[in-house]
Amino acid sequence: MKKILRKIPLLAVILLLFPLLAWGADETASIAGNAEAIKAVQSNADYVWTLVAAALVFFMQAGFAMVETGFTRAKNAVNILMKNLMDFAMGSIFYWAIGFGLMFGVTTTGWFGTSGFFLSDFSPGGDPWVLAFWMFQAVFAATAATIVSGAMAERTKFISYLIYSAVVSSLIYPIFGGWAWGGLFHGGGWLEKLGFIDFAGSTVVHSVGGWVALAGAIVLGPRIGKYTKDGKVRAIPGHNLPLAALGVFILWLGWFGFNPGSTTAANKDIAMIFVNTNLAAAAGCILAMVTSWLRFKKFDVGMSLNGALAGLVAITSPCASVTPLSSVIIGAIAGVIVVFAVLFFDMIKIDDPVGAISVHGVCGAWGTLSAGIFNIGGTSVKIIGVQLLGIGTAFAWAFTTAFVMFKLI
Amino acid sequence: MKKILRKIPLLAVILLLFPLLAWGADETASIAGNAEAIKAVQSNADYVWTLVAAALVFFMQAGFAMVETGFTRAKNAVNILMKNLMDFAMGSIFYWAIGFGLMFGVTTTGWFGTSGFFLSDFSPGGDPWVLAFWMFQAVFAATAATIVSGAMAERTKFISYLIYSAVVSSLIYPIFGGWAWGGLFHGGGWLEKLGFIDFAGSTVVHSVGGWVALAGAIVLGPRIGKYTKDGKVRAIPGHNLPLAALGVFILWLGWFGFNPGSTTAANKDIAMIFVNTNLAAAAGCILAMVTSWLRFKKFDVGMSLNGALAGLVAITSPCASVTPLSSVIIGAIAGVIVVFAVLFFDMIKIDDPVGAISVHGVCGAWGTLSAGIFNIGGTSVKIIGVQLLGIGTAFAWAFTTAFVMFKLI
Amino acid sequence: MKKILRKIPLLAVILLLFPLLAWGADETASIAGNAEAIKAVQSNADYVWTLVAAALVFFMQAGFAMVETGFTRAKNAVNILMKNLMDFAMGSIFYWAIGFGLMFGVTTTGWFGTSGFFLSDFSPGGDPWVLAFWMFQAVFAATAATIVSGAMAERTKFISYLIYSAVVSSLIYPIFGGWAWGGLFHGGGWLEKLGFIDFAGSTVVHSVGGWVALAGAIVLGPRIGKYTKDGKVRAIPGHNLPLAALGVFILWLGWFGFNPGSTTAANKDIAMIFVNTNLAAAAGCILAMVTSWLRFKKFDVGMSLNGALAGLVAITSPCASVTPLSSVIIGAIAGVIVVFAVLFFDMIKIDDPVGAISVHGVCGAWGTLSAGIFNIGGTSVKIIGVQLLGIGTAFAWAFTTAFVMFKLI
Amino acid sequence: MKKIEAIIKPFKLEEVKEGLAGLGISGMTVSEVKGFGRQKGHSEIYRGAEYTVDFVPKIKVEIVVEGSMVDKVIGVILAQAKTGQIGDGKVFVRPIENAYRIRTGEEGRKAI
Amino acid sequence: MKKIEAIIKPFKLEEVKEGLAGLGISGMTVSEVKGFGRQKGHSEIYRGAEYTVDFVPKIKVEIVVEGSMVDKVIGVILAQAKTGQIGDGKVFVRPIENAYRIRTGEEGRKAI
Amino acid sequence: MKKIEAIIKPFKLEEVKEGLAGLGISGMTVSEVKGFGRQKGHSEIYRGAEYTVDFVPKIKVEIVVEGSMVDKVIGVILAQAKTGQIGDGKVFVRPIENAYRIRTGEEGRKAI
Ligand SMILES: Nc1ncnc2c1ncn2[C@@H]1O[C@H](COP(=O)(O)OP(=O)(O)O)[C@@H](O)[C@H]1O
Ligand SMILES: Nc1ncnc2c1ncn2[C@@H]1O[C@H](COP(=O)(O)OP(=O)(O)O)[C@@H](O)[C@H]1O
Ligand SMILES: Nc1ncnc2c1ncn2[C@@H]1O[C@H](COP(=O)(O)OP(=O)(O)O)[C@@H](O)[C@H]1O
Repeated sequence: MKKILRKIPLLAVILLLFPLLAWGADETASIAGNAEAIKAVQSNADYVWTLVAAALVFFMQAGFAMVETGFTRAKNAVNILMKNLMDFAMGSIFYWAIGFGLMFGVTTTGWFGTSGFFLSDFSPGGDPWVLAFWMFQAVFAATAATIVSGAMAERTKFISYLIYSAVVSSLIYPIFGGWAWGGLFHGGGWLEKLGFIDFAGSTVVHSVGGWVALAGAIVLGPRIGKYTKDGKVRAIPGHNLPLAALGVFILWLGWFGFNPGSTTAANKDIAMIFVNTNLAAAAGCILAMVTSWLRFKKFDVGMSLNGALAGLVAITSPCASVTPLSSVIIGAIAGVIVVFAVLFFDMIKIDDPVGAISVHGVCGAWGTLSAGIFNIGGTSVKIIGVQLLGIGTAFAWAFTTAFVMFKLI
Repeated sequence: MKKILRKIPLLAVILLLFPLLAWGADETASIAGNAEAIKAVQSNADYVWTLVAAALVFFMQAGFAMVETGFTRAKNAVNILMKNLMDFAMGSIFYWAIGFGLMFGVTTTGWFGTSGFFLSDFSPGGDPWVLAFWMFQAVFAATAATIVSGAMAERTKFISYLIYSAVVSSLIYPIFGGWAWGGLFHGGGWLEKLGFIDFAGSTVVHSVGGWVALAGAIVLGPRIGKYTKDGKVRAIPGHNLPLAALGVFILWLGWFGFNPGSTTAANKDIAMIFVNTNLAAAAGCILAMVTSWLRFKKFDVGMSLNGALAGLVAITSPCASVTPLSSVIIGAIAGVIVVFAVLFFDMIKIDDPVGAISVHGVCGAWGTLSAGIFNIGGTSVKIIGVQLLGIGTAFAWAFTTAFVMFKLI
Repeated sequence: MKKILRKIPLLAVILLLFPLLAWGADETASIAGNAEAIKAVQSNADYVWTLVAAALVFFMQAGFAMVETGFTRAKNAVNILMKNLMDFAMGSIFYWAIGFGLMFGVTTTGWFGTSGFFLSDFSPGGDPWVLAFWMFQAVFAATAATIVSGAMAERTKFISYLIYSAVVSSLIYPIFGGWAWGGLFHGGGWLEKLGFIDFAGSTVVHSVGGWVALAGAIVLGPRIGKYTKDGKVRAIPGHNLPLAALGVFILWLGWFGFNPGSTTAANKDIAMIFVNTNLAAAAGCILAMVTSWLRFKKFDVGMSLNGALAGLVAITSPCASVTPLSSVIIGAIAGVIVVFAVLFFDMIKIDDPVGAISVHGVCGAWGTLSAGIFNIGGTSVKIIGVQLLGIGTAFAWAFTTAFVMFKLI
Repeated sequence: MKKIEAIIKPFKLEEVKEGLAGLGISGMTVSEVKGFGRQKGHSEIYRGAEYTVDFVPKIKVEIVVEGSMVDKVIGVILAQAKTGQIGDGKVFVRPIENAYRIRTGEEGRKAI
Repeated sequence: MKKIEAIIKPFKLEEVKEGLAGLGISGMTVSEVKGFGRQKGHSEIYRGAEYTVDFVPKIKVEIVVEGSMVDKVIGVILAQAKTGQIGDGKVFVRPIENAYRIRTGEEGRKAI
Repeated sequence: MKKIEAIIKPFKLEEVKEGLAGLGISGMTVSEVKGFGRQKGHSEIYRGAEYTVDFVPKIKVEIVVEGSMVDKVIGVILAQAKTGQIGDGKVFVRPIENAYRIRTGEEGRKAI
């Protein structure tokens, strides 16, 4: 089998080059044949890059698992890992069965798709692009789902969590996703038609995840002992910062698939996206460190780690449409924002053990806005307006639906 | 040096495109030249993909190390890590010196190869494909070897383990491997000639590893305290589930190199293989969770992790020749099988600390069978028969030789 | 946005193939058009490979963090992680602002570059190669910087460490780097002009890092309690060998980007580089194990892990210009050297908690020398001489500047 | 001088501590212990095999006080550490012949 | 009432526990300690440097019983914890003046 | 026979050990404890929220010796464990009625 398979590409090339080979014999290679072959090779490269990127994004699941385990208490480690594992498993299956169709299926209304459930767009022998594209989108959906586990850590019943992750990956995420990205495949959402800029998903993936997390954290209420009777915040330190740091490095790595991979094509654009992603993360990390130092007169590892993630989340939307210099600025601002966001949510007694709401929700919103402000092609009131519309819609949709869901389960 | 090297590809292209460049001056680019250049580019892409996949498969070593460390007791962590490290090191060297030649060398009998030891097929300046191919095969051999360490954990002398891993990677694995895959290179095994389907090695890598592990576990006997005098099973809980979970995520990632990489070519086939691999793993994970829950009224993380691996092992063989839907089914069944397999081996007092025999041996066999049953091109008694023959042969060969070996050392 | 971007490659191809498409209608595809398209596809592949490799090298940061955390005491884990995180963040920013320009900018003297600061070589719409190249070089600079943290672990003030890493990644590393590699871009160093062979940086990255580490360790002095009053060495065992082992596996993986990626082009050369890298690591690991066993009558995991790294560091320079067999020898020798180097530095009371000086400094020097000795194209007194000159220069430059720096901060 | 040794449920430590502070107790020594008694441990599943953790985590609090304080201290502990559930723990009282403060070498009651 | 304190080898805990259960001992408190005595620790190699771990891991078992039980308990421990090797450990007996059960406030023998 | 129980600063253990060895003390048992006293713990920042660790890590050393040795032992401990800083710890002396060596069954002074 393997043998045969191994040959297929050869076969392909042979067929494509048939004229040439023939020509090898009797000079009849055709220009057209070459042109076809070139397209075939480029498309092979697109497949490889898209799927390698998907693998990197998948690995972010491990990153989230480590960050959340490290930032919470030992006694809950197993529970959290179980959730991180299962939300990816459930997410994959439900996104395959339902989510993908709603997000990228043919749509008349622009509100949700109605075809392509269970990957029905693919038929053996047919064009496998839908599979590569699904794979890349599936790991995105799972990312949105797993973001939430962090904010709800240490106090969620396992069963309800299973239900929740099924709902997010089959309804909440895909429907909004369709509004902004549906046009990448068979769909076509109303938001993208207005020119909403969200290249790799600061809003679509991160803010949505963050706002769902917010709803969850509110409905669940804080962990016992997080706030003293007299209303003071009591820190519940994470038990394993090495794991948390490892997790952040893994996430950073994954982002090199998340952002550049969103071209879903092997081309030169990925270079700038790589650089922007890395610079924003670095700037976010440094600024968060400085801010927390100015604020607390201590270097706070937790905050610095969150700062790096804040920078990554922020640059996710503008990474393909701003200069490296702008990326440094965007990341730096995110690094400052995240520190105050964490303090703010603590102040208003919303208990978010890993800072997921601040990192993904708030900085995702900032990133989406920044994509309008720093747009390489210049900005305008209209552009900014559309960005704000998108940010607002994401909040309204994700928070409301999630709030209802958590109340029900 | 780097500078020069850096130029080489350019040079290559320049030579290939010579006509064109010339043409830049005086219009004499040739169709044939283009055709050559196209083939060269595609083959560069094949190299990149094959080697990136090899790197991912290599990383599975880290996954195995973490799973085994996490599932065993703290006091043995160092010992297990040392084994995981050394079996890869030994494996690389011995597979280079002996194994590769036996597996893929020229063979008259179809039983084992007799050329290509010490990578003698490569000569500086010659076609480097043998190197890329060796790299990919070497990490496979090391995988087969390392599987065993799990089942033998916490009670193997280090020296004997070194000998063992040398034997597996230079004899036991390569010889069987040659029967099924030899034809991918200079060899040509009797099993593949019968049409045996094992795309990425459910049998060749995983079952073989699993059955060797079985022999090892039997010869070594259970760990002290694993079974009480009155024959009850006493659980010896792993000490670090976060590490084990990280390990499973790493293995899952590695499988995105293991299965799609087995095309050893950058082409569109990899899309379906990615999707199938992921869906089977997810289904296996979920079903194992559900099964263990029905069985023990508790959610068992260990089992869920094993379930994901079971799904991955099972889909390894059919991943390129079944539909995504079939993959879900294959994975789900594997998830159920693995739970009962673990219970079964515990019942008959074969002590397998990490469940390697159940995951790799049993689910590897199931996967190979399923490749026959769910074959996209339709199935037949003959196909099934050949698959069963392959499964049986693997057991007979790996278990017997390993049993003898363990008795001797 | 994403949608539009997604189209760009298509557009590109369309433009390139315009004739063809046209031809689809009326037979006017041109040979020249094809030739252009072929170059475009190859260059896309170069981008993908270079950036994927960069991502792998980035991941080495996680590897260093885990190795250093695992090899030191629990109480210092957080401190070390913070350093590993910040030196990458600082490194990225400073290398972007200053380092890259000094290393690869236009130079008249051959001593340092004077253009390309803040990535000024890139203008939106212009050729993005500088971005891909910068990304790959930036992770190298960060590697050199992070090596040092290991040798200085458990006794460095955090602030001074921040200053230090800024200096290394903006001055010490780039200036020497420019001498050996400047010509890869706009620069042109005096050392490379002499024919100095250092393909992926045994000297440029590892020795430089190692010698800076040496200066640091000397200036800081040993950790309290490392040497007893009566001058005996007191071991301070690492607290988490599983993490350290994971770190080594991650580094090993990263090296599959570090060495083959240094082609910065998708071509067949990477195959041999992969194989050499892997064989040298394996040989180094085995020999270090054997040596430590002969020496201490105990298997020493720490040494075996260092041995693998020693082999990797050694092969970094010659990986593209020696045969696999030579690689085994080079790695094996490195494995022996590292054991005695560690003992030596302990003996002369230079306290290096993770063995960074021995692994990166000493074995980096050995690797660079071996590149001369085992050169596939034959060797000569001159070649060896130049290699030795490079090794010496690296020591003189890195050690002196670093010594001064550490005295000042 | 007496030493009072209390075996309590871990999450009760805070309350006991505060209670004793109320009495002006300046110091105590705490350690983690495993208890075995009426309160049985729980059973766990690990990869299919059931196993029982029959030791229950407890906290041991040791307080050395003058005879006059003993009853007050015991009273506080009995009050603060009580949940009414099995497993609440024990308090043991034992004689101490002498105490010294290392820092000063002070002896007897001045030492505590 | 007496308190019996035994320092034993860790892997002997199960047997001691079962032996005491045989006597109907309802409870005990166990903690991990490091022992230093005739039995010397072992030496390890770490990245080339040798170092000795001179403390040996031991388990401390504390049991409070009525005077009448003391000898039986000691007998059981001496029997169960014995391997005949150096490092088997010690048993110490000491007076307890009073005991209380936190849950009920019961005092004296009723408490244990 | 007496039991001497010292609560000391962790990094002082080595010196105390050596001091006792000087007296020919053949054995002791050591455990990790958390101390609460005049010496207050330190405060930490965790993701923006401040929290205080009010227990200080200490080491408890238990040594059983014959009456005749008691003063020497205490003297050594007071000398070796002293830094003069708050938190140096305490030494408590208490009676032991009897001791047994598990290995041999020897009783009384022969046991220690
Ligand atoms: N005889 C004993 N000697 C020493 N410690 C004991 C004794 N009996 C009980 N304990 C300790 O007291 C704890 C609580 O006792 P237990 O019988 O479980 O509940 P209760 O305190 O309600 O009677 C036990 O976990 C054990 O640590
Ligand atoms: N004088 C002592 N005071 C307190 N504990 C002691 C004393 N002597 C020994 N021990 C404890 O008993 C354990 C065993 O004693 P050791 O001398 O090693 O062997 P043995 O019990 O055979 O004499 C030691 O590890 C230590 O924990
Ligand atoms: N009344 C007490 N009972 C038991 N242990 C005590 C008592 N007072 C102090 N300790 C122990 O002694 C240690 C040192 O006491 P502390 O008051 O902090 O300083 P100092 O020893 O200088 O008085 C404390 O951490 C605690 O472990």
